[in-house]
This record gives sequence, structure tokens and C-alpha cells, in this order.
Amino acid sequence: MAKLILLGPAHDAAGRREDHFDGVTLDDVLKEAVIRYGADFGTLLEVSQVWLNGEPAAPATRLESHDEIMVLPPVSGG
Amino acid sequence: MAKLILLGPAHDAAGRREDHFDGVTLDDVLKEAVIRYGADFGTLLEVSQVWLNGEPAAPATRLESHDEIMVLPPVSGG
Amino acid sequence: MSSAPTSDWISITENPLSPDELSNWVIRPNCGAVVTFSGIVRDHSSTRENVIALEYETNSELAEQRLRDVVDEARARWPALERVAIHHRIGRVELSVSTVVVAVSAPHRDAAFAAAQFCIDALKASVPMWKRELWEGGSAWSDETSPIGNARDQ
Amino acid sequence: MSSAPTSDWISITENPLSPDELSNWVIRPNCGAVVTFSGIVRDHSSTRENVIALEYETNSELAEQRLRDVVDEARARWPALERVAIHHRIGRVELSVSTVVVAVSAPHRDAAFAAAQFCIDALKASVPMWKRELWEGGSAWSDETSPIGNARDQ
Repeated sequence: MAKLILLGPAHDAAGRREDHFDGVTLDDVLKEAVIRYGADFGTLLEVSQVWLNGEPAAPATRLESHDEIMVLPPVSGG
Repeated sequence: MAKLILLGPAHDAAGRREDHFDGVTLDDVLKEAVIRYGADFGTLLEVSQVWLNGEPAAPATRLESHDEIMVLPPVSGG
Repeated sequence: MSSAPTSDWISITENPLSPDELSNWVIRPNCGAVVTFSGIVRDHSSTRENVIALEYETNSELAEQRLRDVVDEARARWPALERVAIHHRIGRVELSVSTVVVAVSAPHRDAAFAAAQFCIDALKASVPMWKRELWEGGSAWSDETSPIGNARDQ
Repeated sequence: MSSAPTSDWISITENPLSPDELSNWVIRPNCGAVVTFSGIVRDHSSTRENVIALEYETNSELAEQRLRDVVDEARARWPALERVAIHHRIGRVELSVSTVVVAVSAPHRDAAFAAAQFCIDALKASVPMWKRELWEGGSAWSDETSPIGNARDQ
């Protein structure tokens, strides 16, 4: 099981701050998440970055248990 | 009589903060000041600006009574 | 370009910020210049009037790590930098109150100005932080966003 | 480009400076950015180690007038500027203590940074002010000088 962390606008779009997914690759989890949360989340995901364990990662990256996936929408700090 | 105001290093070189001079032009006063204060003051005067009543003025400017001449050595504020 | 632990002061906090405390903290005997930037909640954004507050959200651990990257990059670019302090508030912040403070010290002012401006620019571009604009009766995520980037690309 | 009397706060003073007071004073509801520069007595100059204090001398009336010229020029160049405060100490100032503070506010940070840096650069170039470096057992006028110029030429 990988943990998905949904930050800022992504947590609004998903209706939760974290979730758990089975999936062989990062891409599997993201596709499953769009099915689970709906089209608005899918739209936001297209402009967001997805990091694995604190670093950018390719969609094909294979997941291990306890992996932490973060969805990072465009930022607006300061 | 014109008043000569000697600021910063100029007051050290002249040994006073202000003085009074007769003179028809600004240049007359400055020449008299170099005679009165000596060569070190003359050297400093070469790199200083001379203002009349708060504004830069040409050496040939004719003085009126109560005119205020300021010797402004290179600055080092802040 | 590593930095001694005592030379940086980074914080993501729910508590009010004190620009004065940061400005004083960065003073060092060999420094003639301190530049402090304070980001303040203002009454409008590019899309909204009558903003009364902002609400910030982040992942604090990730945000602090990214802030450290910002400071490391600043030190690489301006080796004369002495101390750097960056504090960012999270949660609700009212009108005219500081949301972020950057304070830096250096022997001379050019490096201090350049590094302070770099730090806030790089923070906005590379630190995961999202703000919601609040007005009487409603709120929305800020439209003034950019895809998250890296400090070294700023 | 004239400025309302309440928008600028200029002072030549023998009293300790408070960067915090100036930074707070410049905050306005439409401003998202405050930049504060603090010039500090440092322990060395380009020609001297072990400086323990500086001593500033000016003609206050002329210096204040020239500071007003600096602020007017800043407002002409960055019309978005809101408040500007510039205080300069005269007399003796000890190591690590502020000798000059510039604080500016603006809706956005670019103008605030640029204007604050302009103000201190123009101050150093155009305001009649002389400093003496003090060390244990002696003192001398600073060698770091420039012929007095005009704010608009900076």
C-alpha cells in the first residue's frame, strides 16, 4: 500500500488530505485516484507535480510499500 | 560678510566649523580661506564641492551679505 | 557550500512573526548591512478586492527542507552572506500582518539586497505553500500560482 | 512627483534608531511588501580593522532637504511606492548598532526592493554626511567617500 498525500487545492479536489492505494507503478495510483475523486481532481493533477518520498519521480516508477506520494498543485507562498 | 561653513573633514582641516570673510566673489573667499587655513585645507578643497545658500554655485558668483558658503568634502553617509 | 547550523534560522510556524527579532538575530560584528523583507497580507489580489485575511497550508517537513535548499543556493551565489533567517506562517493571517519574513546580513549592502530578493523569489517558486484568500462570507484558493520549481533555477 | 506629508518620515537624529518602528510605520492595507535596510556599524572598513564605533557629522537642515530629494526621486521612479521612512543617526554609534534605516512599502515586492536599494544608494551619494572611524586609542575620517552628487543621477 502506498500513501497518497493531497496538499492545498488537491485536498479540496479529492475531499481528503490522505489516502491509500494499491498499484504497481506511480502512474497506476494516479489513474486510480482520478477514478476515485473525479474529473476536477484530474484537471488539477494535470498542472500539479507528483513527488515520491520527497522527490520528483517518473510515472513509470515502481512502488514499494510505505512509499509516500505527494500531489503538489501550483504554489502560492509568501 | 559671507559666512563660511566647514563640514566634516573640512572643519578639521580649517580648525573651525565656521568663519566669516569679505570678498566680492565666491572664488575670492575660497582663495582667502586657503591662505588663512593652509595647504591641507587647499588640498581638501580641490576634491570638495562648494555650495552657496544650499545650492552648487560657480566660482565667479558675486556674493551678497548674509550669503552662506558651505564646503562639502566627499561624503560617506550610511 | 554548507552552512553552520547557527547561521540559518528557518521556521514554518502558526505563531505571529517578528521581523524585528529576525533582523536583530542576523546582525554580526563583520556585517554592515541587514536587509529584511516582510510579506504582508494586503487588501486585494490580482483577482479579488476586499481580502480580509489569508490562510496558508503546507507540509511543514517538506517546506522546511525546501527552505533550506533556498538558503543553500543563496549561500552558493553570495558567499559573503553571513546569517539568513526565513520564517513563514501557516494558518490564518489577518490583513496587514506578516506572512513571511526574510532577513539577511552581509558585510556590504549589494549582497544583502540581492540575496534577500533571491530568497523570497526562490521561496515563492520552490516551497510547497498554498494560500486561500478570505473575504466576508467566502474564500477561495489564490489564482496567483506557479508550478513548483527548484531554488537553483531562480 | 510630490508626496503627501504623511507618506514620508525623514529624520536626522542623535537618538537610537528603531528599524522595527519604521517597518511597522510603512505598512498600509494595499501593501503586500515591506523592505527594510539597516546600515550597521561593522568591525572593519576597507582600510581599518578593529573599528569599535563610528561618529557621524552633518548639517541637519541640508541633510534632511537632500533626503527629501532622495524620496521624491524614488517616488518618481516607482509610482507604486506607498510609504517611505529614512532615519540617519548622527554622533557616535557603537559596533553592531544601526546608523541608518530605510523602510519602504509597496503593493508588490519588486518595487519595494528596487526603491529601498535606490534610497540607500542615493543617500550615500547625495546626502552630506561624514563619518569618522573610531578604534582603541584613535580615530580618522573614513576613506570610503565619494564626491557629493544628486539623487536623480543615481
